[in-house]
Amino acid sequence: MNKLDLDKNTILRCRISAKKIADDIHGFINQHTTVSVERTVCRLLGIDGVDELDIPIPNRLVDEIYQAGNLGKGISVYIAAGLKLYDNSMARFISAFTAGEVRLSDLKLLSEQEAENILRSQFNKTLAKIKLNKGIRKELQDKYPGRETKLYVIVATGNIYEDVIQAKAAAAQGADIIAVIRSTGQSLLDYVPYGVTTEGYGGTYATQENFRIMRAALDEMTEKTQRYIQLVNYASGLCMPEIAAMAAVERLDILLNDSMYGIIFRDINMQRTFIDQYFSRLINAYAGIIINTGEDNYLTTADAVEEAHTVLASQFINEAFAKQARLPEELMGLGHAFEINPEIENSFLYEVAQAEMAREIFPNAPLKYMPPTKHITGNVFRAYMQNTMFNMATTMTNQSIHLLGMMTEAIHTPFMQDRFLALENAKTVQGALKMWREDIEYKHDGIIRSRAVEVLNMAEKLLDEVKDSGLFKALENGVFANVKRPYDGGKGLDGVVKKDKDYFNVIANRMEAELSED
Amino acid sequence: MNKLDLDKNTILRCRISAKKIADDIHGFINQHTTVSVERTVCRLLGIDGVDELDIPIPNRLVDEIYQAGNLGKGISVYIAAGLKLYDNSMARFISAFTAGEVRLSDLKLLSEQEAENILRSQFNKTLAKIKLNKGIRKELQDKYPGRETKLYVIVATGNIYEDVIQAKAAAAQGADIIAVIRSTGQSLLDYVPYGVTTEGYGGTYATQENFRIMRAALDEMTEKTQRYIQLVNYASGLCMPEIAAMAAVERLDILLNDSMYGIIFRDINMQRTFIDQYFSRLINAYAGIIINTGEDNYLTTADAVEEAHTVLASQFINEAFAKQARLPEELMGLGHAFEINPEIENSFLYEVAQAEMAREIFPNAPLKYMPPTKHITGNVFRAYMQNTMFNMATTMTNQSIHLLGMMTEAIHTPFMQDRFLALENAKTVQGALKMWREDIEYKHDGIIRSRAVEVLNMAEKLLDEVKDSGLFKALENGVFANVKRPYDGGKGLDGVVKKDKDYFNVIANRMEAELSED
Amino acid sequence: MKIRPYGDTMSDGKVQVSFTLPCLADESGIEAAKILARKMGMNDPNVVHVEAIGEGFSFFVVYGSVIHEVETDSIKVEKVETPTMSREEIEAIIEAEFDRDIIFIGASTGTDAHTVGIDAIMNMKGFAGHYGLERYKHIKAYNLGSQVSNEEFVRQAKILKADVLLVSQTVTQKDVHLKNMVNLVELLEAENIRDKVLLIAGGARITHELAKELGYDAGFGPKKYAEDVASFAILELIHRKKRVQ
Amino acid sequence: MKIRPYGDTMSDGKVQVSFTLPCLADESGIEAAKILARKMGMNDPNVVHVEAIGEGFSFFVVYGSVIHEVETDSIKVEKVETPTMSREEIEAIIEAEFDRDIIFIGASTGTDAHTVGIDAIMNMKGFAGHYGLERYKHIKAYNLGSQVSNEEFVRQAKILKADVLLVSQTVTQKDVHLKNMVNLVELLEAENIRDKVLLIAGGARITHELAKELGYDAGFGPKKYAEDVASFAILELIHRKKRVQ
Ligand code: B12
Ligand code: B12
Ligand SMILES: Cc1ncc(COP(=O)(O)O)c(C=O)c1O
Ligand SMILES: Cc1ncc(COP(=O)(O)O)c(C=O)c1O
Repeated sequence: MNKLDLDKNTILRCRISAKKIADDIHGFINQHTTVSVERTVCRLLGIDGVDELDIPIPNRLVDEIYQAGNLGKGISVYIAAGLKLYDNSMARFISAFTAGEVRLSDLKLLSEQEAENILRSQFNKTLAKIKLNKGIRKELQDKYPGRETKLYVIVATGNIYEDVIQAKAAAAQGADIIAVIRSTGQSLLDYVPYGVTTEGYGGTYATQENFRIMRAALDEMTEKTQRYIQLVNYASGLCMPEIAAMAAVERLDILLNDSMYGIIFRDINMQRTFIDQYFSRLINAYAGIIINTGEDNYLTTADAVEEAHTVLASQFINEAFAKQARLPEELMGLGHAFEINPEIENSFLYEVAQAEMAREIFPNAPLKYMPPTKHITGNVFRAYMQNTMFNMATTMTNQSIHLLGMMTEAIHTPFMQDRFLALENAKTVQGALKMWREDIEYKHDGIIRSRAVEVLNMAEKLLDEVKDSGLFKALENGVFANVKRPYDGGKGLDGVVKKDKDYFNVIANRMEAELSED
Repeated sequence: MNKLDLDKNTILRCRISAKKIADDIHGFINQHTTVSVERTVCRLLGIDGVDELDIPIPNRLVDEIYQAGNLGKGISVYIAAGLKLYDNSMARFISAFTAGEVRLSDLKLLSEQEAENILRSQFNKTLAKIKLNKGIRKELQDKYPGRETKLYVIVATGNIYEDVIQAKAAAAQGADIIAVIRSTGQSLLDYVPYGVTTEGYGGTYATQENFRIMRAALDEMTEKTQRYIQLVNYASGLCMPEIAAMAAVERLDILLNDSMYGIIFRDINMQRTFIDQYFSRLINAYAGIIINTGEDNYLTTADAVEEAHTVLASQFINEAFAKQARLPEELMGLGHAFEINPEIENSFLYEVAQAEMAREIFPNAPLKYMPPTKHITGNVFRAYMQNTMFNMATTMTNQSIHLLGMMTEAIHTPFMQDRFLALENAKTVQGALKMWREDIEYKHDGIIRSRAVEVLNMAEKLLDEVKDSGLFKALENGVFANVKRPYDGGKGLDGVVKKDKDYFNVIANRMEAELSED
Repeated sequence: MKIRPYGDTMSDGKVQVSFTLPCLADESGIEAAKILARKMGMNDPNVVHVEAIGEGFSFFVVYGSVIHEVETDSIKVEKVETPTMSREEIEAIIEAEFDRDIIFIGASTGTDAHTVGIDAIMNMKGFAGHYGLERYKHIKAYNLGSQVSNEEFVRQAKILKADVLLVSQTVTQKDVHLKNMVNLVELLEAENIRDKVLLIAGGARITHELAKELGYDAGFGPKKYAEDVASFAILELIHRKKRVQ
Repeated sequence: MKIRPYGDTMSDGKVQVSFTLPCLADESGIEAAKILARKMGMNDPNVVHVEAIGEGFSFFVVYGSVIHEVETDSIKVEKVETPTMSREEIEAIIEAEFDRDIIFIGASTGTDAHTVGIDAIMNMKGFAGHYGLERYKHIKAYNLGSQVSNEEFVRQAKILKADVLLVSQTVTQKDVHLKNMVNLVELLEAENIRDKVLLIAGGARITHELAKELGYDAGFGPKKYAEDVASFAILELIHRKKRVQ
C-alpha cells in the first residue's frame, strides 16, 4: 500500500548510502574476530557447561588461546587438534582440558582442511538441530498462523519459573510473542551464565537452560491456544553471537539484535560490537530467527520529534548490515517507537506519519513497534490512554510486531494484570479499527505526508554525511540518541583480535557458504 | 467540510418529510395547552414560592382553574383579573389567594387586550431579566471563548453544595460545561420542587434556588479559569416549560430538551409532551439557551448498529420541531452517541461514519456527542480505553458539545477523580489529534462512506414512512428505541387541556411575536 | 489455602489503589496518602502518582504489598444452589409438575427507570442470545415496565395472581434500592402474601447474598438470564409444593 | 485535621482498588476479594469487576469506603529544607563564599544503565527547560555515565577531589537500589571519606526520606532539577564550612 507517495529515488539514495556505510565497516569486520565470536564457535561445536568455578567451558578454551596471543588463528583449529588427540571424542577432550591434562597452546595445529574434516561431525549435529528447529517453527506457524499484527509482551520477574507462570497467563490472554527480559548487568558480562536461574534484577538471566524451560512452556501454550507463541531474548551486549547460537539451538524465534545498540546504550566498544553483530546475525539468518533492532531506544534519550530522522537513518543502516549477514527482509524486525510527548499538538499525526513511513519504506520487514515509555508517568490511567492511542497507530499503519505498552511502565516490570489489561486494550483496538487503514487517505500536503517527506529527506542528508565521515566517526560525534562514544573506549575492546592470515572459523565458513547457496 | 459527499437531495427530502411530520403535530399542539404550560406562564409573570404544604403557588393557581374546568381559557386572564383586583400588586394578590381570600373562578374575566395591558409590567420585568442574561452570556462568551469542542461533565451527588465542590474542581481541571443531573423520579413530578435541596438519588433536584447557587459558583470559576463555564439542566419530564422558564431567569446555558424523550423514556403521554416541548423551546429560543436532544438514549435500549438510522431520523424531527419553536440552528444541540459494541469488527469506523454524518448534515448545530455507556463494564481500565477511542472520534469529526465518558460509568455517578481523569483524557486527545480532521480523507466506497450513505438512506425511508403514518402512530409502533407507547397512555395526559376559542397565553404571544421579528 | 494478591511473585501481596484526598499535592499530602495506605495494610506503599485536581483536592495512585491473607478453605458463599436448565427442560418440567401456567410479573420499581435489565429477562427477544420469559411455554410473563410504585406492583400481583415477582433495581446511589426493596417486602407482608409468592430481585449491583439478607428468595446480577431465574423459580415452586403436600 | 478519601461526599472514604488473586473468577473468588477488601478496611466492598486472566488467576476491581482516617496535624515529613535558588543566585553565592570551584561527580551506579535522570541534572542542556550543572559557573561537573561500579565511583571521587557525589538509581526491582546504595556508603566509610563529601541520591523512586535513612545527605525524586540539588549542596557546604570554623 502506498499512502504517503514517498519519493522512490530518495529512498534508493538512502539505501545506497547505507550500503556504502555498512560496506566500509564490513572491511573492518572481516579482518577481526572477538572472544565472543570464538566462544560461539565452541558452542556450535557442541561445547557447553561450566567448570568448578562456574566459568563456562567456551570461555576457558578461548581465554587460554587469547592469553597466549593466538586467538588470531581462531579457536576452530585448536578444537580440531584437541579432538584429534582424543579420538574425536569431544567429551574426553573437554574433560581432559578442564582437568588441566591438556593445554590448547601445546597442541599441534592442523591444516584448515583437516581441521574442518574433524570438526564436521560436531557442527553437523548442531546445525542439523538448528535446521530441525527451523522446520518445526515453520510447521507450527503454518498450522497456527494467528493474527497479522502479533501482540508482544514481556516477562521480567527475575525467576524463570515465575516467568513461566506469567508467560502462560499472557499467552492464554492473547499474547503471540513473549520476551524474557534480561537482568540488569547481564549485557556487560563477557560470558553467558549457566543453568536455571531464579534471581535477577529487572529481568531474568538469559541462559540456555532458561531458554529451554520457557520454550517448553510456550510450546504447551501453542497447543492450548492454537496460536504459535513466539519466544524472544536478547542477542545484545558482550555475547551477541553466543546468545544467537543458544537461541538457534533452543528454537527461539526473535532476538533483539541491533548493530549499534550495545555501543550507544551499553557503552560497549564499537569495534567489538560491529564484529560480534555480524556473526550473531549470520547465525540468525541461518536459524530463521527474526532480529529486532533498537532504534526505539534513541527516542528515550533524544527527542522524538527532533531526532525522528535518526531512527530512519539507523533503520537503513541496520538493514544494510543485515543484508551483509544474509538475512532476508522477512527476518528484519526493524525497530521504532511511539515516543512523542503526547502534550505536543498534533503528536498523533506525527506518530502516524513516522509509523506509516517505516511501513512503506520497509514493506517486507516485520517491523517492531514500541510503545510509549518515556512520557509515561505513575498515572496508570493516563498511561492506559496513551497505550490506546499507540495501539490505534499500530493498527492504522499495519505494524508487524506490536510491543504492548504497560500502564505501570513508570513503576515496575509488569504484573500479571498489567499484561492482561494491555492485551485487552490491543485486541479491542485491533478489532474496532480492522479495516481503518484501507479506508482512509492522507491528504496531499497534509501534516502527515509532509512530515514523512521531511523526515525522509533529513534521513537522506544524515546518511549522506555518515557515508562521508564513516560510521565510526558518526558514533564518535553522537549522531544517534545524542550519545557520543570513542572509537577506543567502552567495554570489551580487549576482546577484539586481529585475524591472522591463517584465521579459520569453521562455522562462519559453513554458514556463509550455505546461505549464499540459497 | 465535506468528507462524505452525501447526497444533498436525500438530505433535503429528509428535511421535507420531517417538516411535514412536525407540522402535523403542530396543528395538534396549537389547539391544546397543559397544566405545565400554564404554570410556566405564572412563573414568567413572576409568581414563585410554595404554600404551607410546600405546594408551589403556580400549581395552586393552575390547579384551581383546572379543577373548575376552565383551563382552556389559559391562566393569563385569571392572573390579570386577580391583579386588577389587588391594584396590580402581585404580592397582595398572591397572598390573598393563598390565604383563601380570593378564588380565581370567582373573578370577573377581562378582555384579552385589558389582560395584556395589566400583565405587561409583570412579564416585562421577567423578560428583561432574561434578555439581560442573554447579554451577559454573550459578553462572557466573547470575552472567554474557550475551546471549539466544549468538554462537558456531570455532577450528581444529590446535594447541591457537594455538587458545587465537584463542579468547581471540574472547571479548574478544564471542564467547559457542567450539568447537574436530576434526582431519579423528578421528571415524573408534576411540579417543580422549591428551594435548596441536599438529598437526591442519582442526581440533585432541579430547583430555582439550586440553579442560582450553581450559577454563582460557575461564574466564580469563569473568572478564575478565564473560560465561560456553561451550566446545564433538564427541561424534560412533566415540567418541561417551567424548567425552561427557571433556567432562562437563572442564566442556564443549555437544557436537555427533546421533543420525544419523555414519551419514550419516561412513559409520559405523547400529547402532553408535544405540547410542553413547544413552549419550552420557545422560551429557550427567547433566552438563547441551547437545547440538547436525546437521541443518544435510543442506543441504550436499541442496537447502535441496527438502529443508527432512527437516531438520524429523530434528529431531523427534532430539528423540525425546533424550527417551529423559532430556535436558530446555533441552538440546536442535536444528540447522538458512541454506543456500538467495541467488540464488533470495525466498530470504530461505524462510529466515525455516524458522527461525521451528523456533523455534515447539521453543520451549524452545536452537536452533542455522548460517550459509551451501554458497553462499559466495571473494568474501569477498559472503560478508560473506550473513552479514549470516543474522544478520538469526537476530535476526528469535530463535535461541539463533548460529553465525557466516565471510567466508572457502570458503577456510580462520578467521583471527583473520575471526572479529573476523564478531562485529562479528552484534553490530551484534543491536542494530539488537533488537525487530524483536516489531514485525512475517507476513501470512496470505503466502509465509512458507505456506512454513512446506508444510514442516511434508511433514515430517509423511515421518515417517509413516519410522514405517512403520522408521528403519533410511529410512536405507538415503537419506531424509536424499540419502545412502544399508546396515544392515550403514560403519565400526564390528564394535564392536557383543549384550548377554548378565547384561550390566551400572554407570554407565548409575546415571545412568538418578538422572535418572529428577528 | 491461604492466598494473597499476586503481582509477579507468588504471594507478593501487590495491589493498586487510587483515591482522592482533601489535601495538597505536596510532601505532606504524599505522606497522608502513605499513612492511609499503611492503614489499609500496605507495606512500604509507593505513591507513584500525585496530582492536584482542583480546589484543595489531590489524586493519588499507590502501589504496594498488603500484609493480609485470605483463607479460602473457609469461604462459604450464599449462592443460588439450583442448577440452570435449558428453556426446553424448564418447559418440560412445568408440563410434568403443574397443570397450569406459571405467572411471573416483573418491573423496575420505585423511581428506577432502567428497563433494559428486566427486559433482558422477560422480553420475547431476550438478551445476548438468551430468550426471555415471554417466549417460554407454560409461563405467562407480565412486564409492567419501569417506575412502578411498590403499591401498584403489589396490586397487580394480586390481580394477576402472580406466582413469581421479579423486581429490577439499577440505581443504588445513597442505597435508594435497599429502602425500596425493603419497603416492598413490608407491603407484601402487610397484605399477607409474602409467603404465597416467590420474590426475586435483580440488577447490576444485586447479589444473591444481598437479596437474601433483604428477605427475598433470590437475587441475580450481571450475566444472569431468563433460564437462570426460571430454573430457580420453577424448582423452588415444585419444592414448596411438595413441602406443603 | 482528620481527613478521609473523597468520592462525592465529604469523608465518604471512597477508594478504588485492583489486584490479582490466584483463584477462580467465581462466587468464591469474589468472596475472597471481598474478604481481602474488608481486611484493608473497606466497608461493604463492591467487587465491580472480576475476570479470569489465565491459568488459575483472576483480576478484580473493587470500590468501597475505607474506615480509616488520617490525622494531618501530626504529619511530619523529612524534606529538603533549604530553599531553591536560581542558577544566577547559586553562582553568586559560590563566588561570595568560596575561592574555588565546587566539584560535583555523578553517575548511574551499579548495574543501572539509566542515564537520562543524571544527565537531566548534570548535562549542559539539562531537562525540561532547566539547565544542568555543567552550565553553572564555579561548578565543575563530571558525569561518569552509567553502570559505574561503586569502587570505580569512589576511586574517581578521590582522584577528582569531589565535594559532592551524585548517585542516580532507577532500577528498584527486588530492592537492588537499596543494596547498591548502602554498599556505596560502606565503601566511603571504609575509605574514611564519607564525612568529607556530600552524598546525594536521585531517581524516580528515590525520596529524601529514603535517602536519609540509607545514610545519604539528601535525595531527589521526579521534578527536581539542577537548581534544586545545587542549592541544597552549596548551602549545605557553606553550613558545614561555617560549622568547622
Ligand atoms: C442504559 C442506561 C440508562 C438508560 C435507561 C434506558 C432504559 N429504558 O432502561 C437511560 C439513559 C434512560 C438512563 C437514565 C438514567 N440513569 Co442510567 N444507565 C444506563 C447504563 C448505561 C446501562 C444499564 C443497562 O442497560 N445495562 C444492561 C442490562 C442488561 O444490565 P442489568 O441492568 O445489569 O441487567 C442484567 C442483570 O443485572 C440482570 N437483571 C437486571 N434486572 C433484573 C431483575 C431480575 C428479576 C433478574 C432475575 C435479573 C435482573 O439481568 C440482566 C441481564 O444479565 C448504566 C451504566 C452501565 N454501563 O451499566 C447507567 C446507570 C445504571 N444509570 C445511572 C443513573 C444514575 C441514571 C439516571 C438516574 C441519571 C439521571 N439522574 O438522569 C437516569 C435514570 C433516571 C431514573 N429514574 O432511573 C447510574 C446508576 C448509579 C448507581 N449505581 O446508582 C449508572 C450506573 C450510570 C452512572 N455511572 O451514573 N440510564
Ligand atoms: C528511558 C528508559 C530506559 C532506557 C534508558 C536510556 C538511558 N540511557 O538512560 C533504556 C531503553 C536503555 C532502558 C533500559 C532498561 N530499563 Co528502563 N526505562 C526507561 C524509562 C522509559 C524512562 C526513564 C527516564 O529516562 N525517565 C526520565 C528521567 C528524566 O527521569 P528520572 O530518571 O526520574 O530523573 C529525574 C529525577 O528522578 C531526578 N534524578 C534522577 N537521578 C538523579 C540523581 C540525582 C543525584 C539527583 C539529584 C536527581 C536525580 O532528576 C530527574 C529530573 O527531574 C522508564 C519508565 C518510565 N517511564 O519512567 C524505564 C524503567 C526505568 N526501566 C526499567 C527497566 C527494568 C529497564 C531494563 C532493566 C529492562 C531490561 N531488563 O532490559 C533496562 C536497563 C538495563 C540496566 N542495566 O539498567 C524499569 C525499572 C523498574 C524498576 N522500578 O525496577 C522502568 C520503570 C520500566 C518498567 N516498568 O519496566 N530503560
Ligand atoms: C537491541 C536491544 N538489545 C538489548 C536491549 C536490552 O538491554 P540489555 O542488552 O541490557 O539486556 C534492548 C532494549 O530493550 C534493545 O533494544
Ligand atoms: C433529553 C433528556 N432529558 C432528560 C434526561 C434525564 O432524565 P430525567 O428527565 O429523568 O432527569 C435525559 C437523559 O440523560 C435526556 O437525554
